[in-house]
Amino acid sequence: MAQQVSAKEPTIEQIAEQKIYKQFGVSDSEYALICEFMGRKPNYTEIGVFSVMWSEHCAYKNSKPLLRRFPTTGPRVLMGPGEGAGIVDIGDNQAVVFKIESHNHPSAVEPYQGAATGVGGIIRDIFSMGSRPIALLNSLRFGKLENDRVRYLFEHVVSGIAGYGNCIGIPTVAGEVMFDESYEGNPLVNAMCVGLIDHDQIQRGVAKGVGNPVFYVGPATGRDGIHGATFASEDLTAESEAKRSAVQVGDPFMEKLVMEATLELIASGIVLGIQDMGAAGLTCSSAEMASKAGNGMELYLDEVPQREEGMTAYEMMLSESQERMLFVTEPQHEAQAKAIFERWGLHCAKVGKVTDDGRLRLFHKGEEVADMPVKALVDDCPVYNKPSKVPDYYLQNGSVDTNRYEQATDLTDALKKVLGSPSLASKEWVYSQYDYQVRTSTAVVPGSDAAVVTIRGTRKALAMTTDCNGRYVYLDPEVGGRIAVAEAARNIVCSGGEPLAITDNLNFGSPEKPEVFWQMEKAVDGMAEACRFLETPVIGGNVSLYNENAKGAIYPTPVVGMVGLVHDTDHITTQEFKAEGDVIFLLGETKAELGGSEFQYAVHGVTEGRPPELDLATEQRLHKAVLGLIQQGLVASAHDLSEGGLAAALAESGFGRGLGATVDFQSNLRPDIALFSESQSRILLSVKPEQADKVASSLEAAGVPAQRLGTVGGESLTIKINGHTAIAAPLSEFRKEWKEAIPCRMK
Amino acid sequence: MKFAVLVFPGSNCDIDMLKAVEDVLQQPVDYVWYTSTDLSQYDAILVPGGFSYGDYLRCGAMAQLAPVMQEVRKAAEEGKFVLGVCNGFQILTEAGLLPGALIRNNSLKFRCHPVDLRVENAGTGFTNDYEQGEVVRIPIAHGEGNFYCDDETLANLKKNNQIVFRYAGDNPNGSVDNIAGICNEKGNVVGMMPHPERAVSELLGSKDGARMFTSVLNAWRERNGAASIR
Amino acid sequence: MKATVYVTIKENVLDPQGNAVQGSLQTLGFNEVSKVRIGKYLELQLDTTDRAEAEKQVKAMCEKLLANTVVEDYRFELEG
Amino acid sequence: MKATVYVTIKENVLDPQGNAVQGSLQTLGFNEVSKVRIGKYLELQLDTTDRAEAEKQVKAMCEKLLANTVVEDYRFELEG
Ligand SMILES: Nc1ncnc2c1ncn2[C@@H]1O[C@H](COP(=O)(O)OP(=O)(O)O)[C@@H](O)[C@H]1O
Ligand SMILES: [Mg+2]
Repeated sequence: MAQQVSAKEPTIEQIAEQKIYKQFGVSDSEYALICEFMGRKPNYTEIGVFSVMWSEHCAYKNSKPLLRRFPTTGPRVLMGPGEGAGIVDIGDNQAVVFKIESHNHPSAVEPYQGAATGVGGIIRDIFSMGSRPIALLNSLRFGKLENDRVRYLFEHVVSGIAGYGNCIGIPTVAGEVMFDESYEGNPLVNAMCVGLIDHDQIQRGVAKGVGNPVFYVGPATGRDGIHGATFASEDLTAESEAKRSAVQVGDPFMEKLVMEATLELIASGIVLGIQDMGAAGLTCSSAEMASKAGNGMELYLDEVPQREEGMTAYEMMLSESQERMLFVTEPQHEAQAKAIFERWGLHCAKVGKVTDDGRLRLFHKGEEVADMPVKALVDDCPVYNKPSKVPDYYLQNGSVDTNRYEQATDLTDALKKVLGSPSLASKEWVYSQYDYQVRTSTAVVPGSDAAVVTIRGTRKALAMTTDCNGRYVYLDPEVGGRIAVAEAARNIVCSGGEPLAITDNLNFGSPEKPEVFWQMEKAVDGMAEACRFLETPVIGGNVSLYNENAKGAIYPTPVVGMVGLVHDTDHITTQEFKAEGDVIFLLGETKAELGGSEFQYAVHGVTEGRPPELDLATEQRLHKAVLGLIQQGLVASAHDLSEGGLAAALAESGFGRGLGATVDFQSNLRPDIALFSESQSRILLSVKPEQADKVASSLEAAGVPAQRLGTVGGESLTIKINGHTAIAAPLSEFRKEWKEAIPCRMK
Repeated sequence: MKFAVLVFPGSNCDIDMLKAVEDVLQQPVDYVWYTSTDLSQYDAILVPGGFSYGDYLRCGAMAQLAPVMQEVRKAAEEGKFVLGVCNGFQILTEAGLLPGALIRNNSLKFRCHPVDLRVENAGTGFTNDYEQGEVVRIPIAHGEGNFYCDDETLANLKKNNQIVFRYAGDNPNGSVDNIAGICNEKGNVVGMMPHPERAVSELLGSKDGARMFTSVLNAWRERNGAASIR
Repeated sequence: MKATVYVTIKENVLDPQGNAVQGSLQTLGFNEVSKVRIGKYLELQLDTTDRAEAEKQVKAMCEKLLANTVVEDYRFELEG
Repeated sequence: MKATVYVTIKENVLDPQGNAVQGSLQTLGFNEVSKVRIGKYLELQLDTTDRAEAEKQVKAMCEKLLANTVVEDYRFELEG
């Protein structure tokens, strides 16, 4: 065994004596365990490979026990967590593939490239399954826009997402953006990709067939994204260190070529196993592919295309250069594979071989530079059950009375404030930078509850959304987790879809903090319960921990990405009012629930108390009833009530076609609470007047409370409660606040 | 009538263009690779949008040099119908088949949204199904659609009736004289930034783009003495 | 041999990016900046030692690909 | 005074544009081009005659706005 490749690398003994492994995030006990699995002490390359395989990102060592609580199976689930992405059957031999992934920390450092490479990475996860990517979504969190750095991050994250998605030609159809101090310095950038596949094309990342060659395709490897902290920096000057690791730069044009070539290769039927090189690049893809097949792998690092001179084994194994894939085929298919890539102007290099010894062995410059047991790398990372503790803030919030605020007198003004709050305001500034129509299948473009993408050659369509209200989760992680799933499902239903399954991105602070771990635990419990009840299993996801800034952890933000099936394009429904005279119904019950609301934040400047409650049986009844009405063609518009409550929902429904509304309803609640409470399980419907009675009686039969609020029409929004005018102003005034909130701040 | 949809590395509206021809016209249509050196079997050449060569260096700069462009030049000279949309328009200007250039939007941002277009020349092969002066709604999606030409070129465009579409509402990118699309002097080569292939059905929000396709079929049938489908 | 190519937007063509940068510099308080023009800057590594040949080649590359002479001017330097 | 600022992608950072341009130059038959790096080039007109002051200002502009020092290097020249 070669001790080292470069004179600068610490020796085996130095690693042990000076505990250099700690700089890689490997603990003393983990190091001891690694030595045990290895039967000796690891060298620099080996400890590097172990450290990334045993990182939270790859091994889920702090979150695995929690992830096991999710339901992951269901009659439609073809592939659950474990591969690049999950897969759900949608009939006719077709299936939908989707997954979400975070790029929070890279985006905090270099927002454009961080966001761009986040998008690039999740797209690779989808097409490496053999699936054609058809849509992108993103879920973003930033600090307040009053801060210069926040505006810089926001501007460049959005243009990075746009830059990558637009260039590769996959429409970015939906997403969410929220602003809160809690995310200052630690933005969240989660990207989701949805793809389509025929059942018989499904690929897996397995290194099948002992003796088969392993191929590398994509651009050359550079010293990109090798984590700074993993350097044994003692004998490195600042200059040489700066040279070593570089920010990952996305090349969407390259990925477009790799995507088309890969899909063509897979369609040719000669691929035995394929996986993208995502986090931890060559290390993770080779070890995982070998592990899943129960095999081993040899890699000849001199054959790896290299962008820079003098790269070491360690650097090649840990590089996160983008747009690269690894695949296995039989030797006789090599020429065919090469020809496919060459047609797309790409080269593939034979870099390794599948072996039967269960080991990952690396060769460089004529020497064996690493030899590690695959199982130890992939499966044997210790799993930790972190201590958990109920945070003080949670206990204190239990006694906060969220009805104690002085009643807002000018409710028209309050609605303007709420609509002008950047979290709730129009996101047109964001999505008009995204090409949301390329591939000409986007039937519902950004701006409605969920996006809808049609499936060519069928009458089916897919509805998709991402949702999470971090404030609710912060105030009560279990209820907040439940709401995140329920709200996603409600959005799907309002668009005419049947919720199918979710992918989730668990964005939390440091799990070393018992209070944060408690948030994780409770949020997962809430989500898992909702998923079970609503029959939307978790088919994949991602965990992003250590999201902290100087003031502490971010709000716990477990983002839910959900996909639903619209059985017939005739069922596609949007939130906007359609015609004068249509009757407006409010479904569900409004309670005095201001905790965590946008009103509480925008008008009273606080986030406190308990979030709204959520009863899953009530939620499900609502979904079934609304979907039934939509499928019978009785619904003109449907809009889920969320941030900003009833008042915001009425205004938003009007903005699409500039249709006002006149509403007059009875309520026992104080007017400001009745209008801005964020009680869950509520939907605003508008229906043709001649169908109003039918709708009312069918809702009654379904046991869904429904109030006839008033009618669509006119140029004003007028809301009366118990006969008294609470809100009245031209719709255009509200629209102005809502539409200009973000562009004004970004000038 | 037989259509070719050119495919360059990085084209991504090729599929949209192909679908539009199939759905609107039910006419035969093929993808034609950028290395092709024979377009003789096609009656119309469609240069789709996207990001050929990543739009690196300059939009359309590298695609303009692809082997197939020689054949496009030939086809244009022969009077065949050539339509460039978005990146396709950029490629046609870079190739010198249409005058002017497309530079960065004055907002410096990519913009994706529907726009109102006024049909300024309903006499071209691609616009004969529209009324002169009619306003239609078609989406744009570009970061570099700001049409620029010098005064002399602009005067010529006007004189020869080469301005095919103008933005009827807000000018979304800063184009000279609100120009959204132009044609060559003969009128058989048209380039435009908005995407007619994205406006061919109610599900997509507008059908106003479909008549670009019916127009060219009519023009071709008239030219070949067949009955038009009007 | 190394060639450095400078591609700038023509004097009479609007340069939205340059104007935007000037605007931002102003808001950052750099008021003494009265004009900004932005161009491209390309470094080409050429495997040749024949200066005259290199000159010819680079000119051809500029005309064919590196600059769009409808809106851009170019100049270049050879070195080594 | 005139300042010319050159902003280039750091040596070890991927330059997708440069690579693509090199690729297409190769297919055009300019085989002697072995490497292309693309950067930005800015001409600033400064209303000042104080060279030392200009130097300080331009450096500040580069750090704050003109270059993204996470991925780019810059250098500049003053003239006049
Ligand atoms: N929060 C989560 N919920 C459910 N499954 C998860 C979650 N996080 C990760 N997974 C699953 O664990 C597997 C490994 O995840 P990951 O390492 O992120 O995949 P990749 O290698 O594609 O980056 C994937 O199948 C992923 O879907
Ligand atoms: Mg992956």
